[in-house]
Amino acid sequence: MRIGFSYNRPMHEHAASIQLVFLARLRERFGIARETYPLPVEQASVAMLLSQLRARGKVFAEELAEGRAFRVAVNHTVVSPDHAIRSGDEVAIFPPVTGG
Amino acid sequence: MRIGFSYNRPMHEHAASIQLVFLARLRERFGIARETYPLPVEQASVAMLLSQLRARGKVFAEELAEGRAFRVAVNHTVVSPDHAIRSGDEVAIFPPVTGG
Amino acid sequence: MTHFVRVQTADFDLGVEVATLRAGNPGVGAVASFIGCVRDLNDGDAVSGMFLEHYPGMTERELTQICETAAARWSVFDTLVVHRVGALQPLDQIVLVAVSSAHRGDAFRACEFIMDYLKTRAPFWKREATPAGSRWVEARASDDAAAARWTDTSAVA
Amino acid sequence: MTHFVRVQTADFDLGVEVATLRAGNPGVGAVASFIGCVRDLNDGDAVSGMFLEHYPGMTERELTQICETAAARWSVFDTLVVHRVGALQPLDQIVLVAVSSAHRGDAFRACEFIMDYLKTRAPFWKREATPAGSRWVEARASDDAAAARWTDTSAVA
Repeated sequence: MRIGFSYNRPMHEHAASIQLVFLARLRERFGIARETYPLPVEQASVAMLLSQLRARGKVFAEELAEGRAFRVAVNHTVVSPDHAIRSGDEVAIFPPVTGG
Repeated sequence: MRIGFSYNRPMHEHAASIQLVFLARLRERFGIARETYPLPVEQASVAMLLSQLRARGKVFAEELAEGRAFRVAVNHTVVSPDHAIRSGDEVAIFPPVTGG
Repeated sequence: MTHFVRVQTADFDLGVEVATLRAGNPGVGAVASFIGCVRDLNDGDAVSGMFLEHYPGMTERELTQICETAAARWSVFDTLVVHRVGALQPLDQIVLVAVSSAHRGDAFRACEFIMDYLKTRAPFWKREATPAGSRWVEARASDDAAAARWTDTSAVA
Repeated sequence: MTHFVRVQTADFDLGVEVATLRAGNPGVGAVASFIGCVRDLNDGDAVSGMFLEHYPGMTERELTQICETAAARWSVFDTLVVHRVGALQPLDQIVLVAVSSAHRGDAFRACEFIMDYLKTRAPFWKREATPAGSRWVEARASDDAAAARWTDTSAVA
């Protein structure tokens, strides 16, 4: 799997990146709905990404603090913090859902 | 209660009677939908009534045999065999219900 | 709180009935509803049609009591039961039960309770037409079991 | 078996939706359905309106998976979920869940399961307007408890 992935990736793609999506209250508080975000390492985990986002400052650190109730979905599926993120993934962060 | 009941009953009403109602399969098998039926004693029980009806012959004896699944409602309420029947009551006998 | 109970030969419109049930009550957050339909198969035999008989007077009284029992047990606004009688064919609607409530748990519970009790207590009888002739539908033990669940407090919230 | 899932701003007609769901299938004996409506009161405050946001793409995927899970667990024909988004007012319909089945027990169970899971898993968020201003609705512990019931095999038939 790993070898195939590297092989298929174009040589010129130096900056691996993901799509970050913030929804509902998090979108409002961060003032961001969607952004292209550079992946720090080849296979970052969700936990690593969250740690980087917290470093952005007060509102990120507050909303994404450990123990706060938010969810992370990668490519439309809710995942746990150890989930590996790959270039091209859509990573959404959102509050507990309140539909229905 | 008992005294009031006797007092209020007209003197000329020698034959106390009830309305008998047969429904669904029982109506079909007996060939009777509704009949006026003389009450044998002042306060007959449902059990006494059923016993009298069984004496009418084969199809009554068969359908109303002990252990057969049928219900008796007096004035639109399902009752047990020891329920007392009074003149003017509507007594319905029917199979287990199958609506819905 | 109102319990609407109707026995009729005419068909009914689920959307209209439910809209009427909750009309003008902004406290209603949930409506659970159920419709029963005529299947073309019963007890392994093809069914080409059926005739539904009832006991006028007792039917309405029994249905109202079932709804009152449900409303005493769960927090609901209004209940509705519409049951058809007469000649029906496969795909026809037979019965509608709808319950409005503030919250969904009460609405679901009361709606299913009313259906289960209706099945075992309301005086309706079905005669169905099969290739072998017409026959009265037999009562089902599974319906008695479904109704009995509601008296087993360990099994039902 | 088909799972129909729609997210839309437009209102829906319960009667039309359920009729479409069971159209032409004479094996359907039961359709359980549920609608959720906007209440004029929530958490003790008057609500004058709300805005429903969702996560396009994930919403449809999640709703379909919930229906598939229900269909794997109970014997059902088809399932339908319609969920509205955008601006809604008290008395407006929010969500419709309908399940067709041969028998009522499966239809009721699957319908309530889908609603409970939708409440805790489908990516919708409500912002409601109250006299004190607009606020995001908080998730409820009671909804988590309702969804958790379905994994406790001792409590649910």
